[in-house]
Amino acid sequence: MLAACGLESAEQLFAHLPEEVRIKQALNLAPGASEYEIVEYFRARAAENANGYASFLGAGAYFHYRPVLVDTVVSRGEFLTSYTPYQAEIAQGTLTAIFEFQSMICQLTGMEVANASMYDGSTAVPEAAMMAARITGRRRVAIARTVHPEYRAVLETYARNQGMPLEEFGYEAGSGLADLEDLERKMTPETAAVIVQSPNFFGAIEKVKAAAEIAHRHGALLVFVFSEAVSLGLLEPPRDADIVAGELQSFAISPAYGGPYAGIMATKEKFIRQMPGRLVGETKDSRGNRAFCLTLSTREQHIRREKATSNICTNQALIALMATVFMSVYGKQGLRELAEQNLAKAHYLAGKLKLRFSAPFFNEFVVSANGKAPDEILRGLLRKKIIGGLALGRFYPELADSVLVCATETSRREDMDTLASGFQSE
Amino acid sequence: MLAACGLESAEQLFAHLPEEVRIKQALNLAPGASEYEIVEYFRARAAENANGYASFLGAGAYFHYRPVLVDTVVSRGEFLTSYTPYQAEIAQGTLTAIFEFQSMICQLTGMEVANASMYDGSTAVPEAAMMAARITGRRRVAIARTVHPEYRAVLETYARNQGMPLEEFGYEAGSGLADLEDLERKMTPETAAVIVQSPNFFGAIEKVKAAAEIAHRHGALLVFVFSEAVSLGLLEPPRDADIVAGELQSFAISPAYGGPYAGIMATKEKFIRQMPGRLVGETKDSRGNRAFCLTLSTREQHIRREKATSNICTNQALIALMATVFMSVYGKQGLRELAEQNLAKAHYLAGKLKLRFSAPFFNEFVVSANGKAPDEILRGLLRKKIIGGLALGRFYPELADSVLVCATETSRREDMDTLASGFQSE
Amino acid sequence: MSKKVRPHITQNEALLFEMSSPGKKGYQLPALDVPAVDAAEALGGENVRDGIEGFPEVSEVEVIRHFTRLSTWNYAIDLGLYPLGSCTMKYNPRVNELVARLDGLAWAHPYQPEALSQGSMEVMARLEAALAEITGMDAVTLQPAAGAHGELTGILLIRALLEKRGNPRKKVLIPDSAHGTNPATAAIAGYAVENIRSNECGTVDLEALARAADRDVAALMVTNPNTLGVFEDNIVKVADIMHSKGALVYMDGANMNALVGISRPGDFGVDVMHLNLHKTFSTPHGGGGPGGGPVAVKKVLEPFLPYPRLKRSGKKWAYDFKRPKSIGKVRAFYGNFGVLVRALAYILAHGGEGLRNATVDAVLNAVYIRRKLEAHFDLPYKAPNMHEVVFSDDRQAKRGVRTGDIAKRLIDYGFHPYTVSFPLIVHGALMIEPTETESLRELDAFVDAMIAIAGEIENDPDFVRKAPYDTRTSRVDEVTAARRPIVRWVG
Amino acid sequence: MSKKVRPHITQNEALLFEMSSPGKKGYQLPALDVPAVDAAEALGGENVRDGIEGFPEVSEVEVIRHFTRLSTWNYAIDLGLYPLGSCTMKYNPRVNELVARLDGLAWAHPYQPEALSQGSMEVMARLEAALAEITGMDAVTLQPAAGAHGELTGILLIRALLEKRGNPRKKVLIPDSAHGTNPATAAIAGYAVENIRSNECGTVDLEALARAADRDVAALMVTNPNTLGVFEDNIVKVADIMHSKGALVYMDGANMNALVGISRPGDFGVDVMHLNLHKTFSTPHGGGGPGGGPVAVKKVLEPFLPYPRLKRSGKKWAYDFKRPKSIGKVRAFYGNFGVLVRALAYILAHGGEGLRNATVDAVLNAVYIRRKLEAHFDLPYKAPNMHEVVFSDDRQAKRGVRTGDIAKRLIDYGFHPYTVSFPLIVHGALMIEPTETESLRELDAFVDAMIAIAGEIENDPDFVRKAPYDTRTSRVDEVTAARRPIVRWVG
Ligand SMILES: Cc1ncc(COP(=O)(O)O)c(C=O)c1O
Ligand SMILES: Cc1ncc(COP(=O)(O)O)c(C=O)c1O
Repeated sequence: MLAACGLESAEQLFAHLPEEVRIKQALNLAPGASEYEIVEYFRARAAENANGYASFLGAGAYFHYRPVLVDTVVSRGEFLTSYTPYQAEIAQGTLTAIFEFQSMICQLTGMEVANASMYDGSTAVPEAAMMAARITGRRRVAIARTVHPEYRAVLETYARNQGMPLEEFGYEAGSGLADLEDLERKMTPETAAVIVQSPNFFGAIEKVKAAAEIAHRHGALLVFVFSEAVSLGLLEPPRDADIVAGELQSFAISPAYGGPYAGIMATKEKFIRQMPGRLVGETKDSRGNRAFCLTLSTREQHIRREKATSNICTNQALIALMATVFMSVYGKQGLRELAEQNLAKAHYLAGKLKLRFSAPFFNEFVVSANGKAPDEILRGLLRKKIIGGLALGRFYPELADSVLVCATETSRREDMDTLASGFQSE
Repeated sequence: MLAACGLESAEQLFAHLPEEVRIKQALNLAPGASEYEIVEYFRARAAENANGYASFLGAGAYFHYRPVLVDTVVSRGEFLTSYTPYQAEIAQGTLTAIFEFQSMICQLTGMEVANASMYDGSTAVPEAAMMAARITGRRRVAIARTVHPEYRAVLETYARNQGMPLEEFGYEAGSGLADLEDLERKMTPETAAVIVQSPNFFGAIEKVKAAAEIAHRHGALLVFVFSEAVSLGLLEPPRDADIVAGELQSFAISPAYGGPYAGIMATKEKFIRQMPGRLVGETKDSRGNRAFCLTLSTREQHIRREKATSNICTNQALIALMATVFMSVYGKQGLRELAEQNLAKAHYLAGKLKLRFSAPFFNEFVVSANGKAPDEILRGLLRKKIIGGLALGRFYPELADSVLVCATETSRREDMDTLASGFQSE
Repeated sequence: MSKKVRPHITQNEALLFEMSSPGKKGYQLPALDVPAVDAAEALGGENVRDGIEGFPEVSEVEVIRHFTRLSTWNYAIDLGLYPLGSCTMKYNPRVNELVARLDGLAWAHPYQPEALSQGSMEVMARLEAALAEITGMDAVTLQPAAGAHGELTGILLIRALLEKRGNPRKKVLIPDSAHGTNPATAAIAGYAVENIRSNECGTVDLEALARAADRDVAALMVTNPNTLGVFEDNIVKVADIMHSKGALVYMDGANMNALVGISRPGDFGVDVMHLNLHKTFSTPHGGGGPGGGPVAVKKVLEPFLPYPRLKRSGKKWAYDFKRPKSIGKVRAFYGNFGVLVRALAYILAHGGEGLRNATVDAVLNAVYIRRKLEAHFDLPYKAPNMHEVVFSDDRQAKRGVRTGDIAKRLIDYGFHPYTVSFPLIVHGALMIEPTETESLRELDAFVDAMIAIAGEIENDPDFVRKAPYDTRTSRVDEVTAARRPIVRWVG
Repeated sequence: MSKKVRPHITQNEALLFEMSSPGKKGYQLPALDVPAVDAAEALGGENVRDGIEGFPEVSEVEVIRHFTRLSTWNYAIDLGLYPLGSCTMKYNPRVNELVARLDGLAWAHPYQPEALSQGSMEVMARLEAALAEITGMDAVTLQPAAGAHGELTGILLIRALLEKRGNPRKKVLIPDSAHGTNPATAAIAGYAVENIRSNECGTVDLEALARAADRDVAALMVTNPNTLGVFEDNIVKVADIMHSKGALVYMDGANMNALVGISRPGDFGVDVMHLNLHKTFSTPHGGGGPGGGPVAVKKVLEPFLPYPRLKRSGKKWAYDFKRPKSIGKVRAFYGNFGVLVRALAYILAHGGEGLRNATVDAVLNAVYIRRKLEAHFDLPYKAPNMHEVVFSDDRQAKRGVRTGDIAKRLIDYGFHPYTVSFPLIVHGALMIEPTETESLRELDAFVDAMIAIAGEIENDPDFVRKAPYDTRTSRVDEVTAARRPIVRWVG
């Protein structure tokens, strides 16, 4: 091959590089390892993580059962090792699946259009805020303190540099719901978006309709956020929202220490051209057969460059496919039953604990440590092979005595009983 | 659907069954379980088996590293969920792979034709014996005591009912090799086949040429058996054999508590019509493209019925495919290097132990327990998370003080050192 | 052309040998942590081979592409209906693949200590019990590797019992509708085969049977429902006839998908039978195997089962090797354990009610196909069918189109063909078994395709005779393949 | 027609919604082990929805068939060469998929205690160190989810540093050859974009740069090698110009597959850059994502990196959240951890030498394609290319055939097309990146196909303009799709 290229040595391939930019010595990395050693290495790392614990962590990453078919589908090389479906004629598999994904997200959220995915829930939030700003021509954003603290942190990073002033509104100490009076106070004629999450970070069901009413009365859009997608199997979808930004991790995506997950964005038809991210549309091929292709890409960076609706390019297609398979397996009936099981488990567990807030909740709730130090309780539970939840002091100093606890369909009654006794007893 | 069938109830489907044959009460089985529960059940069972032990067991089932690609390939639904490739036009994938399998088995064994697989090594042995009987028109079979005891047991089951007298010939107490003088003594004009295994059950390399010479001198065929396929990466293939019957478990097939494995049968071209099992042959399609199909099925039960060369129908196609992928990944160079690593590991370990036999060995050898009870030594090793080998008394009463030990490329030096110290010390 | 399929490009691919280049490799081994050994020195130079001539040398990416490309040339259950009669090509649940791969099961060594094998032993014990319950038999061995192997085991058990009783006898009776493995098995077990003709309903002719059943007969091998999918409604009488002559009844259980939860062979006179785990119990066929052929027996045959047997010893499972009457071993170790795991997973998933429902759906689907097609194809036997239905190509043959041609044409319509030319008692058989896992949608598409082909045959029989047209490989010349067999690559 | 492909039947398939029937399900949940709860009572009736309208109701076998059938309509790396320029479609090793699925990693919760997360943290720490070594930079954040996200992170880091220095400045300079994410990112980070034109070699025009680089400029975003596959040979001078104005140099590392082991951005003046793990480090694209976009920085930018940072605390890893200068978080948790696992596995498999060899092969393969095709296609920029080569359709356009048409015709020859119409500085670009994992055999087949198409264009341009012909879906009407967008199923 070298000869065919008119070269005498591979070195010549790089002869045109200025001497000064060439590496002088070999990379200081371990020598190449065999498959066997690589597997051993990661097995050893996996063993250093939690293993064999019953976990009641939620807070934006949930333990749900994953139908085996999900992995079967995404392990097929045709899905796993293909690129973005730019060449529609040899990408109808991916395109059709994304079209189904978009459709199911619409059905689930009550919206009219959904894109092909965002990075995750947290980054979908600033994208939604920027989209609201484009639509309304305003710059301010009001966000509830009951939105996932990390989502708020990400919004904060984006907003600061975008010149988008952020205003947080608080929550009611009793109910654990966003304080809509506080929101009302903080609305301005410059407010582009009001952002609420439901179930909120405390697991409580927000009064979305009322929040929407306030937003709309002030000419702002309501951005609805969710981090626990399973709740949509049972909860009224956010029909009053203008933009929905959410996280699908609950749909067959393993917690994977935080990623990759899949964010979604959905909205009303009229806002479609302000939406970030890829979209698949239905069309026909030259023989008249139904076909799908990427569409409205004039919104996107590769066409519109600095005027694009977002800089997103690579998204989370394969993870969105996992969620699509998940939704197909569970279907209409299954998703509801799944949500009902979550509700039942969480309410069983909650019944044994002292709850901090009074609002209705789905599968997560805040537990008061009864005057004890949450960390101590959690350490005690670890000894019983239970990860008892998330101590809230880290994100809410005023809740330093509280723990966020989540139960899903995977939570076993006996583990819940153990957890409860850890909170009660010495 | 019932209506379309002119039925009012599903019960009517079975109305034609005599009342007396109908089940009176429901099957006494647990109610149907969810995927989740099934996985839990088998995880619990898996946990009751050995986990985290370093094992030096061989004896017909070997621990070798399995390239990840093997599972990737056989997990593809197109291979996993297809039937025997009777309809060649939509089974070229399976057919091509089997043709490659047959070809590689020929290359590996030095034979001219190989079939599409047998159940396993143990059942390939009686099939080979019966084939030799058909070819020679004789009925007696001489088999070395150094052939895997379970293979001999299976042969014994078949032979007893076929009216094929079996004669075992012994082994040399010093070398651990088949006693060819004993063989010579036991040859008769009625002997159809002489069966030897190499490496034999003790891991030792038999004198196959000499055995073949004896067999042929008496007008019998030599059947060569192997249970450790990796040895063929390094050992001279059995060119002097007439039939080769072997076990491919070593080629990426997990030990799986004894199966499914894949047996092979290979022979000379001239014996092809006496061979049992499926064969794939090359041909053309009606457009002149190369194509493959099942061929010479007039040997088989579905055509020849009681006159067939065997009753085998379902074989081990998917397992043979695993072996095919394994051979492709390792290839010429890799298979040799793999065998060399096995040789080196076994010789390192053997160097620290007292060997019972003197013959050259591949990756297995017999260790003398030095007057101690093997079971005691093995129990001591278990406490160190080592499965130290197979106590031979079960199969060879005269070797009740000996242990069969195997080291492969997966054996770690530190584990081998621990094993050795278990044999040496108190 | 049908709406079920459309042609699309698939990759061509050379044989591995043809794409080899010296020095390429797809593997890397860990560095050796012990001294290398000179092979010639350790083994003797005469024992060391040269490089394996012609063996492939390809890269990892070439391997994955090779087999991925090949795989796209296959049809499979995962792609659509696979109505091969007698093969019970039902959906293979993927959770079964997952559990069979759990480390503690997949990497268990057959000789690891019993105390460290309790999980495997429990799996086998539970499967044995479930299969005994399903068949109504008293004991089960899991050792046989497939149906035919189970048949052999079963006939050897019969032989052992009769031997014990003083005379192994000489013959096995087999209906002419039987699968080829039945006579082949009888022969290997050392018996002569005597065919019993079927009556006009396709079932065993009682008179012929009574005539043939003399004191030389060791057993009858009967398939129920038989290969026409018809239940042997005289089965109790059949068994009585055999038993009255001191002979036994072997049942080929390949068609148990018609009976599970509805009727138990142990309740209608069967003494010994095999099951095909790769049919009734959904373990994947994998292009031809592996399978599992457990054999279930009545108490009288239990002492003869292959050793070892599982037995309870306190709270643990143990193996009993001391089985003096045992026929011996039919396979090394304990059977196709990985297949057993999958079969048990299937049984656990369904439970008793689920298994019965599956049977009902399997029969309903076959009856539906019969109803929809009986106006278009000749149905030689009119008795009620169960899980499969067998037509003949009688009408189409008059236009010069045979069952094999119709099968090939079905491929163009996007289906795997039915079983062709079996059972032998039907001239030009089309043997159709949909299984319970097919949707009405898929069945209707199949029915439409069959009817469309029947129409094509009326209009242009020659067109059908040259099918398939839309496959990457057109009709394959099997005659030439057999005439001058090329069964390995020679470069 | 080429020898690379042959058409074969593929299954058609309806949308899930169209094949739904009420009451069907593909799942089963374990029985509830706690009392059921009345949803309306627990949540308030107004909070409980009705059934999800239109949501699919299908069986398990229908699900697996649906997606299996769909998958057969896709092209993929596992099927053949995928020479999308700028995308580095290399082989995705399957062992990486295995390790990413190990329970202890895949089921680790991001909030589980640090003491129970040491394995994950070690993986991330080791990957950070390896990427720093490969790029010659001082610190790495793994938080960004993809390349564009990394760009944003990098520009925000620059902004934070400049703010700290007193003035965040107003503009970012971007060569006209840059990828669209670069200007889009600068805009989101609050900067105006100023384009820098390329010189006749396709590299940054030094004079134009010097002119543009005023005190309002925060940074230059440069891709090196650039999107022509050409190394910016003045990169050191470029960096000097920027630095002399107090501006920083951001490098888009999408093309690092040309440099790993050969040249390190940290050694030629780059201050901050991102890597695309889903390009250079072989993590699978999955039909569009997920990716990983780690950002590597020089020491001066380290204090501004997103929190938390990994730090050593005794023998353990801990998170440092107290990072007062941090730009904040760019994503929840720690990044696309599963992608990080795969990237580290890739690095471990290769080692330093292996990574360098991969680079050499990647460049050699691209140079080979250039040599073989330059007689047939116009090469607008003649500078030596590295990992990719960009032709233009200049000659073919004269016959009315554009790069997009050639791309479609390539499909009939069994290949995924190259990148079409990018970079923008080449009119009608054909951007070809073979990567190192392609065999000579596959490259030659591609070259032959390209030459054959060039010939077809001479003879029958119209034929090429209507390609592809052999796909199940013929040329797709993208214009209509955009004119009246249908982006969800409405029944
Ligand atoms: C009726 C019948 N009996 C026996 C068998 C043989 O079973 P196996 O292929 O598992 O050996 C089959 C398989 O097709 C069959 O259909
Ligand atoms: C040169 C270049 N820069 C940036 C990107 C954006 O990277 P990502 O798609 O990971 O966001 C790409 C991706 O195609 C690219 O080619």
